[in-house]
Amino acid sequence: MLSVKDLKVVFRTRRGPVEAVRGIDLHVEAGETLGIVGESGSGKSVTSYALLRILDAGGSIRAGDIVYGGIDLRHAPERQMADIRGREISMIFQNPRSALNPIRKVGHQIEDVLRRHNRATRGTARAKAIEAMEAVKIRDAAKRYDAYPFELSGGMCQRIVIALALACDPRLLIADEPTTGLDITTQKAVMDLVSQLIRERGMSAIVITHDLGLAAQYCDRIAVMKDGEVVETGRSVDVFTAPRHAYTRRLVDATPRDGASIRSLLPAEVRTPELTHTPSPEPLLRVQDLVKTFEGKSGPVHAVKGVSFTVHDGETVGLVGESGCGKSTTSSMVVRLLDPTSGHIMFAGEDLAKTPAKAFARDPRRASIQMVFQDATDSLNPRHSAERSIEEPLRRLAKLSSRARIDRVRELADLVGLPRHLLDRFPHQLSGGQKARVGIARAIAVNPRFLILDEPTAALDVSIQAVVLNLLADLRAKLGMSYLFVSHDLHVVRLLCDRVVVMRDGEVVEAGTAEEVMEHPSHPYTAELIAAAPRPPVRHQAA
Amino acid sequence: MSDATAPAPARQSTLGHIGYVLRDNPVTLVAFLMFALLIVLAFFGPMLAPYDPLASNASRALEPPSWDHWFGTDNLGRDILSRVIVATRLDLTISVAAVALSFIAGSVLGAVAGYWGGWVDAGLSRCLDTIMAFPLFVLAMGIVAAMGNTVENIVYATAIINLPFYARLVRAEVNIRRNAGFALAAKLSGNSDARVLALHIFPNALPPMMVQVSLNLGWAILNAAGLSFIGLGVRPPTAEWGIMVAEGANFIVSGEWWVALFPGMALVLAVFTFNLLGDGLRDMVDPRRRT
Amino acid sequence: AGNDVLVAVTGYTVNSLDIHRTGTNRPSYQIAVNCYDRLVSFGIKETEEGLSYDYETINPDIAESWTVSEDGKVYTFKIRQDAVFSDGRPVTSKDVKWSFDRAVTVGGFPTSQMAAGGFKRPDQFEAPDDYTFVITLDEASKLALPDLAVPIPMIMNSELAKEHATADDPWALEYTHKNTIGSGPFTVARWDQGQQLVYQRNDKWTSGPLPEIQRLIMREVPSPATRRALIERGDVQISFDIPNKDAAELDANPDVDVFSNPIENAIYVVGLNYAFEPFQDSNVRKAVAFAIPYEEIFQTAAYGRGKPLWGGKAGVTSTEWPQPSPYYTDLDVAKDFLAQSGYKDGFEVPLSIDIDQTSWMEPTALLVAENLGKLGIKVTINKIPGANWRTASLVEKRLPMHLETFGGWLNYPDYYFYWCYLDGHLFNSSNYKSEVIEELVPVTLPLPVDDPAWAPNVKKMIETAFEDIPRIPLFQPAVNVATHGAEGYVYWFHRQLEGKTLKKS
Amino acid sequence: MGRLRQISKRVAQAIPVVVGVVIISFVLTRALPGDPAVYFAGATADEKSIAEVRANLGLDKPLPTQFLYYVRDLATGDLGRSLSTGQPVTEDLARRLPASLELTLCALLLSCLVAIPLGVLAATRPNSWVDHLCRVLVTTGVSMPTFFTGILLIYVFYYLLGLAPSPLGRLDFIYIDPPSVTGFFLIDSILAGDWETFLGALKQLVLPAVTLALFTLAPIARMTRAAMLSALSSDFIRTARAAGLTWRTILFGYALRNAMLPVITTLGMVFSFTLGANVLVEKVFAWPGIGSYAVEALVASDYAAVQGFVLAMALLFVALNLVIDILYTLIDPRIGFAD
Ligand SMILES: Nc1ncnc2c1ncn2[C@@H]1O[C@H](COP(=O)(O)OP(=O)(O)OP(=O)(O)O)[C@@H](O)[C@H]1O
Ligand SMILES: Nc1ncnc2c1ncn2[C@@H]1O[C@H](COP(=O)(O)OP(=O)(O)OP(=O)(O)O)[C@@H](O)[C@H]1O
Ligand SMILES: [Mg+2]
Ligand SMILES: [Mg+2]
Repeated sequence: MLSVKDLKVVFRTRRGPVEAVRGIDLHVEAGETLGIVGESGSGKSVTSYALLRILDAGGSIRAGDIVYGGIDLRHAPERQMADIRGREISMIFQNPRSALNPIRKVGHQIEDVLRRHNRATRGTARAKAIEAMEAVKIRDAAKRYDAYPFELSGGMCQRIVIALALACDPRLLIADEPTTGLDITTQKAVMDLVSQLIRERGMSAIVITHDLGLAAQYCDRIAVMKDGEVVETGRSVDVFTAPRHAYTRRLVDATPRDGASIRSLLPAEVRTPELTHTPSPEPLLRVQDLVKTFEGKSGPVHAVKGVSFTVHDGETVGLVGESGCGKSTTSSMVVRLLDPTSGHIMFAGEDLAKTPAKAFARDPRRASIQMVFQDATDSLNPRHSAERSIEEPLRRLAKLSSRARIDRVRELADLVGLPRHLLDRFPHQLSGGQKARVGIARAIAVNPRFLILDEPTAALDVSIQAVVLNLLADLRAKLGMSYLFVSHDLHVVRLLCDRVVVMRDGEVVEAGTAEEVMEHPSHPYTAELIAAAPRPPVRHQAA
Repeated sequence: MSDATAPAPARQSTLGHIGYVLRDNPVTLVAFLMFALLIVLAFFGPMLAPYDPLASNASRALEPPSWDHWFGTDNLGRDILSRVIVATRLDLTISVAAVALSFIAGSVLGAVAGYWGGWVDAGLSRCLDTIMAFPLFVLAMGIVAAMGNTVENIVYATAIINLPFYARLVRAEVNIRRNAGFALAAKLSGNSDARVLALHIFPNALPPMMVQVSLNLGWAILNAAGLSFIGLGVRPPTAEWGIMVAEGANFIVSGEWWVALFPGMALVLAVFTFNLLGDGLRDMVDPRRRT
Repeated sequence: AGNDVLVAVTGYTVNSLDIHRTGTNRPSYQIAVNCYDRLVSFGIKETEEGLSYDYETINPDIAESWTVSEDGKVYTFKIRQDAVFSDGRPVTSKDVKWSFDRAVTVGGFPTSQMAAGGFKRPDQFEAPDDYTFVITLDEASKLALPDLAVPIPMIMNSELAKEHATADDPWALEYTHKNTIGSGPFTVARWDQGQQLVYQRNDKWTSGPLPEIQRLIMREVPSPATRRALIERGDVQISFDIPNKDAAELDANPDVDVFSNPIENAIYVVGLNYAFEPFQDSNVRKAVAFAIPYEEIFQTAAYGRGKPLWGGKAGVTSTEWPQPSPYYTDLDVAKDFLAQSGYKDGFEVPLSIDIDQTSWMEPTALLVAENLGKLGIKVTINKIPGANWRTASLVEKRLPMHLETFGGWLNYPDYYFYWCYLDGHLFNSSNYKSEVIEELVPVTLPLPVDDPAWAPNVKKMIETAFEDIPRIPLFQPAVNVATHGAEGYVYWFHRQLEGKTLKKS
Repeated sequence: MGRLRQISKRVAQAIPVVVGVVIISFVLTRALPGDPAVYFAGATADEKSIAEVRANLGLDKPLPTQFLYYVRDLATGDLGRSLSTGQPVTEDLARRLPASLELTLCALLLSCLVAIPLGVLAATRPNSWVDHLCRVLVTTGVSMPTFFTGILLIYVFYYLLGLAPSPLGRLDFIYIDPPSVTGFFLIDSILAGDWETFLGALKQLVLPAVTLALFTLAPIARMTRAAMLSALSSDFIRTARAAGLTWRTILFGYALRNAMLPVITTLGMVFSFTLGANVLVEKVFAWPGIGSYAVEALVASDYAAVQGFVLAMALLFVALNLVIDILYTLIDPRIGFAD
């Protein structure tokens, strides 16, 4: 149905041409779902844009053939392409909210497409649009018709995007990371919906994702991409259980899954024995009845409603929960960036909540509690080089001489595995993993006893995530730090944490050892979370 | 992408970066060349001017451009070329001083309001609104009329009417960054609020401010010229482009176009240069533009 | 525009239709002359510059005849019986009395101008019957009769005015501010403040031959360049009060006629303020007077329009006024004088000018500053906004060195001296005080010109003024008017455009 | 509903601004150097008549008392009487404001008609020669002092070529002002069905409006370009392209409408800025507007006129912001809900 041969895409950039896609071959049979996996920047999106010829300015198809149902898409006139887009081949994108025109009613946006492809007239458009919305299981579709994107939840927006894509009954659907940015439970609902619709309508589909687990669960075949090339194609189960290419193997290894250990995420070549850490029974941090109420525009927002938990010396505690449940707010209070409305933060026997957050910067205990932020890019000053960023706490908190600082920064760089020559780069010149390391180096620069990690790997590729998780585990063992690890990914939490605290709506619903909570969740919400996580097939440990 | 495969672009030197910005955009290059010319004229103008810009010569009044007087002479027989050249320094001084003043004051006020918010912010915003509620040129006129038309007062008036633009811009830029990760990280590193604001957040507001600065430099010159046009500008016989145009304007209809045209062209050229400079300046101070 | 409509442009704006009102500006005086009659008016004469008013001749206007008592104190006027106001009501001596009472009572400029002629109180005016009007002066003065021909003592329709008077406003100033209630050759048909004033001929006018034009439109165009373009292209027929430079150049255009009349009894001067210490030194004043580049100023500031007032013969031989001073440009002489003074090494002084008069003041100031610089006197030029100018220069008299101008409506030298050289008087911006002049002016002012004491007194005054030189005369300015397709322009001392003589050509 | 609340909040926010403007205008006028009493007492006034005038004007009272009187009069809608025009300030403003507004609005309209297409054109071809040319063109416009442009245009189009009518204000004297309904000659003449006057007024308007428009092209064009660029690079445009919508629909229906938000904000700023720049243009073209009124009042220390002018401007500004807010809510449904 669709076959792509030797596709090459080149971008003109400041530093000369960039070959984003370097000769790939793909084909999709009728009724088949093809998964394309690969890490960030491997050329997945560019490939999909090339198929529809909607590359950004500066990008062009350099070579290759794209044939869809006998039509040469590479050379088809623009007019014909415009007819094909949306009617024959359509596409859904990641981040549903920004994929919709923010100032146009969602119903009208669907109508625009319907009328563009003569699927509706002015008179019938509304009814048809509502029909399309109902098809993606939007309840009260007639009412939602007049809603603007900002009035809908993320999952709802993604359904609209899907409705938009499917409105004209295309025969091929391309989904580019359709669930990134969505909650884990919503993610499952959306993916289930997409696969159901594909099956019902007998469409073909290409699902692009960096999540191998997701691909394996929903696709018939998988193509693995790396650096603009397809390194391996095969049936999903085969690719997963018996990867042939070394890169595929690494990817499969790095995907967190049931029964994996933290070291097993790393490629076999670099695996070292896991260092052990032994939590002591001494409590280091005891959070008691922590409450935070924000003065919102429409009344108070109870972000955290009385949370209590304990972290022992040398222990790692996971804090899990859906988006918006109050994880970040809790960690901000513990790290003393935010004043709690009430409650106590007992740290090494003293109540930190007594010192206002404003004054804590000059508090002697500042150095002992540090934090690694969720978004590494956002947490680095764009005007400061990596060295300058790592140096900052040394300068302010440790008050080292400039010679000593340079030595210490190098030492830290080595410790977190950041090549020294990268130290004078600016954040935008570093990769995600490198930025994460800079962030970690900065946080551990002053030897804190307690480190809060607020989703430190959420923005990273699986292989980098694996490296970072191992790095954290090693540091914990070497430096004897305690962690509070905030995450929404239960698999990851289980790998790293000794104990888990599950939050929902600002309250703790369950707490216990990682094993216990994962294997025998006592609260239905926990069970739901665990069920929603994609479960890739287990790899045969033959290779 | 993993560390090993990450392309490792070498860090560019600052000069190399400036060179790139200039090569990348021909318009910016032209603007910078003209800017260099203006600077040279401002510094060495009095040495370069062929005649004394203040010396009158009634017998050669209102002569059209000739080999003696490239730009002709004005109604007192003064050499227009010399006056245009010498005026560069004063005009640049007025605009640079005014912009510097409003830049500093606006930055401080805007940063404080944007960072702490609350009633400081509300109070300041209302004050700025009040200033903006005046047609700004008229406000400048009022200030100069009330305080007297000296160069300093023109600078103050121009600074006051520019102030809201900086304050608002900085306020907005600071506001979106006050809870950015790097600001929080800086606090964790032991920086007090004031330090975070001054050393971490504020410098990041610089790129958009550079555009504003360059626009305002041009605008400040126009403003001074406008004040001169209605008789509230700098004092004669000081050479200043605005006054020269304003005076020359009366001669256009009688055919002595050169009296207004050349200073006018100098004025237009300078403002033009400043206006074009903005994007280039922004690209230069923005580290993200370096690759 | 039809054949009987004339369009004139000026750079000034009219702000009231009543000259008696506080705050009425100079351009508004034209209403007083075009829409109202007086008891008497000046005649018109032919000069080399075209038509001009004639100070020597006083013609009847509303008054058909008058007699003066032996002692010169009682003036009895007979009012013409056919004179009517524009609403048709006959003009009576009651109206004259009411108008005069008003002028001497409302205060401000009208009252002080009336006082100059000796008219100070309502009890000086009587209307024994409808057509007789009697004025009794405290003392005889040659200024009395001419002062009745200036714009101020205009005759208003008192009945109509009284209808609009209120307790707060007994003189109906509010009403006349926006309406004309005179018997003059024109009425105001339309007044769009800030834009235009449209005069409509008053067909009931009887004080002279009916004007040939039906309408006179006065357009306000602030930009002189635009005014010049308009007159050159013939889109308007008259451009009133044009800059000297335009006058010089428009003269060359064969389609355009330019009239440049030196303004009588007016002088542009450099004022040296006695309150500023160096200027108390007579050698310094003379040094300055010899350093001023008169010719260049006359050429650049006036483009040769007007009359030079320097380089006169030593010794005052005539009573002509203004007359050239004995000073001329000679830097060596100036240097000698300065060397003899207590300020050999010069000094610093600000030279103040009025923003509203920059067209002549600025080039003059620049040239003066340049030459004084050569003596070592460092001059900085200080522009003062119009509103502040009067306060600073005339009321507070605090400007050390400044440019000044005064023009007396009544064309006598002693009248000029009265305003400009007497201690404390408004236009004596130099704080000048001379025993001789203090003594001479009050006795000379009432004397008739043919009195034997008059000429010697005046000569003595002029001599003293030239010797002490607190005001250095530069030149006598001209009022320039360009016409393109109009004729009959008459120069008037009040420097306003009178419509009654105008016609299209 | 949210929007109504938003609007009333905006009005409430304007109150301190108006209070501030009242105070500043009072202080500013009293800080002016001239003594209006002397100025208006006339050419040959003496101490006594100056004192009389001063008492008449109420200037002999202490400043706080003067301020109280001023506020009291304001409360009754009395802006006082201008000394230099001799008219009540409200009348002056009522006559001159429409003249300025007509000029400014026409200039802005003209400017938008040119600048927005230019900006869109530049945004669709970023960094091409078209883009650079647009940039240079509009920058040249904003680099020319308005009075210089105005004089140049008059010289070329009226004096040399004779194409433009004489720069004599709003209407040549051969026409009669249309009966005043809105004060806008263009509209009033249409209402009166007087096409000749309409054409006459239009002709007078062309040069000053072009002068002003040239000056305002740059901010509008640049903002349009920037907003269009960012709109065109947003995700929803890609969605629209992938759905096969035509380029026209995408460009105008999707991108431009989103780009209008910042453009409207800019328009608001340009409008208030242009009202200030009017001062110079009005002087050059003898336009009987509010700008030239303000200059004269300021130079003459005409307190009531300056105060009235400033107040009128502030109210206009507040109204303008309201209009912009309403436009905003019309275009962007998010306003009034999320902040
Ligand atoms: N407009 C562009 N100009 C220059 N280079 C580009 C452009 N768009 C993409 N690229 C380059 O093409 C390569 C592939 O990008 P692409 O977006 O396809 O990656 P991806 O596999 O979709 O990654 P992700 O998972 O992060 O979405 C990257 O190296 C990127 O730098
Ligand atoms: N400054 C604030 N003002 C008002 N409400 C806030 C503020 N900060 C957070 N909230 C609200 O508090 C709740 C908890 O937010 P928090 O950021 O702690 O969630 P989270 O669990 O970290 O979510 P995520 O996984 O998306 O990061 C949310 O409903 C949020 O809207
Ligand atoms: Mg992608
Ligand atoms: Mg969070």
